[in-house]
Amino acid sequence: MRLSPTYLLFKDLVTGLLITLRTFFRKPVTVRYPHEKVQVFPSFRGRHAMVVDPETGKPRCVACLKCSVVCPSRCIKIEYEVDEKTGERRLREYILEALRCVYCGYCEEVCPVGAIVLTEWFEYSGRCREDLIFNLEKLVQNWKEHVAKWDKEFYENKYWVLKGVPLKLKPAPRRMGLVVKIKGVKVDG
Amino acid sequence: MVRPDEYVPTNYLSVLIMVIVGFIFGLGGLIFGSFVRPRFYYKEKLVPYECGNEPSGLPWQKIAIRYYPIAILFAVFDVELGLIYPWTVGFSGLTSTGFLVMIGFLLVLLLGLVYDLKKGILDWHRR
Amino acid sequence: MVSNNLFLEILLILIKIAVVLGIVLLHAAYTVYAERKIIGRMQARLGPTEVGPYGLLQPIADLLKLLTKEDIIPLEAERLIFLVAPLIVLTFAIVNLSVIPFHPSFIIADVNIGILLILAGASLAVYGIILGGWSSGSKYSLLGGLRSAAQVLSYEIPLGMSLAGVILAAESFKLSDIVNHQAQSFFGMNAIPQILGFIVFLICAFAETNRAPFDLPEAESELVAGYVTEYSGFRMGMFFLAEYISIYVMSLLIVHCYFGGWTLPGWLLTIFPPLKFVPAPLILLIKVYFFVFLFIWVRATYPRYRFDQLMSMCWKILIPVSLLNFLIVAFLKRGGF
Amino acid sequence: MARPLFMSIFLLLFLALFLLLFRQKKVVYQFLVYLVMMVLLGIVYLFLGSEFLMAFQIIVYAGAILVMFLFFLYLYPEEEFKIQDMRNSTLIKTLIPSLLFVITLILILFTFDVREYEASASVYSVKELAKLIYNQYPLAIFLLAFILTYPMIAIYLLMKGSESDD
Repeated sequence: MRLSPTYLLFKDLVTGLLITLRTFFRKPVTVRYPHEKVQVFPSFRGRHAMVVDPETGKPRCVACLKCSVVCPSRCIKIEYEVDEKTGERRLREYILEALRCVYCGYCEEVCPVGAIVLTEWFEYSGRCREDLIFNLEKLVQNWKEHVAKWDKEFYENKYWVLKGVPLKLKPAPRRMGLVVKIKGVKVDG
Repeated sequence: MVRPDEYVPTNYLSVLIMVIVGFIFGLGGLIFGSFVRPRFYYKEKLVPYECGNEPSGLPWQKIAIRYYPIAILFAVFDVELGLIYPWTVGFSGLTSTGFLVMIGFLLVLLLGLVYDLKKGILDWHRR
Repeated sequence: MVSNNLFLEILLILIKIAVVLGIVLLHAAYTVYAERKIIGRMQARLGPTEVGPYGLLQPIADLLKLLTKEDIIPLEAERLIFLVAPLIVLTFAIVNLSVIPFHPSFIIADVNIGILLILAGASLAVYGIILGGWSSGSKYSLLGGLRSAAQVLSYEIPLGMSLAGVILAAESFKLSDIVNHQAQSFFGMNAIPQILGFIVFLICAFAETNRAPFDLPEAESELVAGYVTEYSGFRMGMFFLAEYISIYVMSLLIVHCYFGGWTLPGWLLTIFPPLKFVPAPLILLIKVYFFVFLFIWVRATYPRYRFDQLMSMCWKILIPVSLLNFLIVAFLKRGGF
Repeated sequence: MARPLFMSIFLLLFLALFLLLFRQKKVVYQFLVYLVMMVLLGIVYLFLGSEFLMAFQIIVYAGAILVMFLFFLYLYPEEEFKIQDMRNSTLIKTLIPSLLFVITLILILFTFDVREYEASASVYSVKELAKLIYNQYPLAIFLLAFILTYPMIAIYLLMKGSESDD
């Protein structure tokens, strides 16, 4: 048994009590969600959407299958048909199970045309599983709802690049290449 | 003073009533609840909880004997407490013999406790 | 022994009991709310806010929920004992209130052995815990009941031992006598000369009421809910009601035995005379509220003890220390102090 | 006037509890009946005028020694604590011990000589009791201390025995 004065006077116990007492008079950090809303960070990734071309009104997806291959939780399933003459792929159905999604954002990063995106919309839920398995129709609907929220012509986010936006409106490149100097030779890392 | 053959402890009446009231309070809540609460029983609901698994074997299984010494020690020290209490109340009327005998009594019991602690009765890990 | 007289007496007792039970049950219900609120604030949360203004109707909602919940009796349970166990615990928690004075002239049962009745009630309430755990027919309940029994039994001894020091100082089992003795003594409270006994009593009070950091029987992480695992609805509510009532009993005991009950120490009155006009129940209430707050405060602060640490602390530290406290008081009193 | 009534009630209760005790199938229920009897015995002490003895009876006998019995339920699995069914044995066999107890109780309760009251008045107050015990019978208290250390040594032997079993 230790017999030091700090042990006998319960110094560590009293310190603990004082810490909780100090927190007691602090302002609580709780946000009472339905009454007040949280500020969403610009890089937040929420509900999925399929970008629609404003000129043609069709989904941008070209069925290249990159997203479904790269998806770590394998929640994207794409059905397409190949045009016999031109060899062009045409999208028939795009099914995304939001229940299995881990919101890593690989799909939108890998997409060559910027078709599948993760929006900032976080307040979505469903009564049954089918509500949260998005097909093409729902994804397009998601995009339309998302666009309607913004008064700009195009929504732009500095974390993903929308094809067709004028270059000067685009933000600076996301990742600056690491410049490594090796004997006077410039190499982009 | 009342004759002992006519003595009835009337000041304990309120304790008795308190026991009855306490019992009725709990029972009344249960009976009142039985009118309003639902009854949808099926087998899975009535099975003892075992973190979702099927219960394996009977719950009444042999437990470590380490708990038993605590019961015995408790009985010993409870008797000791029962002997200390009249001593404390009658303290001012005690002669020096009466005073010293309780000190000796406590020291003997402390000796017994020290013996048990030295032998590791209350150590949970086997030596 | 006139029957008419007896009837009036019983009516008077019933009114007294109704007053005490009303006050204490209201307090117990709102202690649950206060506990959630205080622990919430101590963890920088808000606590209950939704039911009523500031969540003030939360205890009533809880009570209604408990009353209307399904009462499940497991198939393997010993039916009769399973049904009776929570009643035993609640009854003896309530009986303890009968010998505690709330005012110099307000006590339900003015008996000579007040403190002993509380100890007797505590030792009988253990059966509710042991039998409840044993009869549930679940392994968690069995272990929880066993642990709880071992814990409550062990901590009853230093509790009684430190109380013996208090009884020795006043030479009476009556709580009102103990309070009056403290008011006349030099320090005005037992907590200063019997500081060792007070600390031991405080620790044991936490353990006897199964509160954190000694809430081993209800250790969620290892034993699900201890002996209440199989209980549901109002039966579970009875266990928790008994716990909160016994918090008040223990706080009242601490205040009466160590802090002079409804009196203020004489030296404080000489330093600050206007305190003489504070009414007695208010003093008692403030002291009791402080200790109830301490119960909650400690729960928000300390982690749970391990079982072997709990046991060895009781037998290796608390019992020798409380014995030492008792011997010091005895020798001082014999020496004429 | 009220007292013989109460005493008769207690006697009948004891008799009923004894019969109940012997007709139980499981140890737990026997134990519960026994617990009720212990508490009832405390109340009988109260009617005999000794408050302290009631508290002692409930704290030590009902509170401590019966807990020791109860821990046995935990130590033994169900097959072993189911005892022999005693309900088929003759009623007379079960009645003998209960009647013995009740007769003893009657002898104690109803043959109390009022003339002895003055001599034994000291026992009614705990203070007088303490003076009597501790000033005049110190050797008995000291002997009790040594008797109480026996179980402490017995625990060690018990633990040693159980550990060598494993």
